[in-house]
Amino acid sequence: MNVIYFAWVRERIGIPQEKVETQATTVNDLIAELRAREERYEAAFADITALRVALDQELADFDAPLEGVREVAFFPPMTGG
Amino acid sequence: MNVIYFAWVRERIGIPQEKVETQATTVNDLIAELRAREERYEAAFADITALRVALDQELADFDAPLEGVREVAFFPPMTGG
Amino acid sequence: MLVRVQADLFDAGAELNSFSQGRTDVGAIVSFTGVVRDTDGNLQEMLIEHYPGMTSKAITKITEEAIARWSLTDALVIHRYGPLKPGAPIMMVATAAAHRAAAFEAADFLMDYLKSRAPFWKKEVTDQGADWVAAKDADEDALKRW
Amino acid sequence: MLVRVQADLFDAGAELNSFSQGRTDVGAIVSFTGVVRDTDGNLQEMLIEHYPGMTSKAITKITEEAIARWSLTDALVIHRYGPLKPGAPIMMVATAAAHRAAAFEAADFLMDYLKSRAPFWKKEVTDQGADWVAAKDADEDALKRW
Repeated sequence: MNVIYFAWVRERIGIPQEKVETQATTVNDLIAELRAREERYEAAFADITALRVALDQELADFDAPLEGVREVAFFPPMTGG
Repeated sequence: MNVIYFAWVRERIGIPQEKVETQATTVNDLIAELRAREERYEAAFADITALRVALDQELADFDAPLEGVREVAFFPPMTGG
Repeated sequence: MLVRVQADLFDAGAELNSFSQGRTDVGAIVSFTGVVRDTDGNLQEMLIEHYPGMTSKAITKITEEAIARWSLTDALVIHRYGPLKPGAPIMMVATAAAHRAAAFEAADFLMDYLKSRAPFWKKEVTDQGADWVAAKDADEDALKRW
Repeated sequence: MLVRVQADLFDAGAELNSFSQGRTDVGAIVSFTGVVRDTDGNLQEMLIEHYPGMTSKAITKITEEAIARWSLTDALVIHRYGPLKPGAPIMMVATAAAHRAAAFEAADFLMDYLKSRAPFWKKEVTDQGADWVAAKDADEDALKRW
């Protein structure tokens, strides 16, 4: 699964995207796995309320299932306009 | 006093403006004088709720005093924009 | 602040650009353009009459009120009179502010007030004849929002 | 409907004119232009990051919703990304409708949704360093109006 990071999430993790092999069934599970990896992931995902997630380029909830999903993106609340 | 007419008020009365010698003390008095003159004034002023008045180029009420006023304008509700 | 009352055609895009030009203290610019709409496909022209002595004064007063109330950086109003063809611009308003809410609200306010308080009267000429456009109760009611 | 996501500068006036061109079924055109604002006089540039795979899709969805809900004749959204200088246009929205209320409301709605639902992130670079612009609670709350 392709995992993409934007804005300060990208900066904290240090890379814009990566391939992740996972058995996680929900976004929350995936986040738990990533946080357990390294300090920089822990720093990025520490406060989930400051984050948003998109699954295959559609905004989603953190308890959404990952089955069939090819692209997960994490980012802070958007500031367009 | 200069009296000016716009839109269908002008069309009904048949002239865009005229000098009026009057002792009328309010707009209502002036209207009563004009209505008494001729049928075309009666036609223009028959329904006062369909009219607006400006005194010296400021919107005013029909019971406003005419003392010191140099220009009275009668017209239908505005349709700008 | 710029207020113009004119018979001539204006170029809304060029006016918007010159209004926006060279500002770094502004975050939001809203423009409104009113266009002669041919509702039933039989409009030949729209005639706009106005009260020359009062028009600029009335528009300036309304615009100054909008600038003060929404702390606008600037505002622009252009309104035409005379005979206009379908599709032609009748008037435009532009507002510049730090934030979008002020720019939107002030432009909306300006339109409501220009509609019912600036001395213009529209007459539509169709193949059936010519008729003065009646003021709508809804337009008068819209003023109560402010 | 026209949706464009681009790094290049755009000319808001020219876009407004080409959006408005040759329509006789429209009475009201509203435009909004967002500009890089230098609040404290020390902004060097604004960097706008976006999510290329999602941006156009998200904007198109929001714009289609606005067109349907307000029966717009047409709508336009242009949004830039990359480094932008103070005073530069960031984005614009334009709406065309028969009447002014629909054009105003739809543009206001589009701005609220683009602000919080289109995948852009702003970073301000000043002489004190660089900082991501925080989303405001008020922007999220603004969505509840619709």
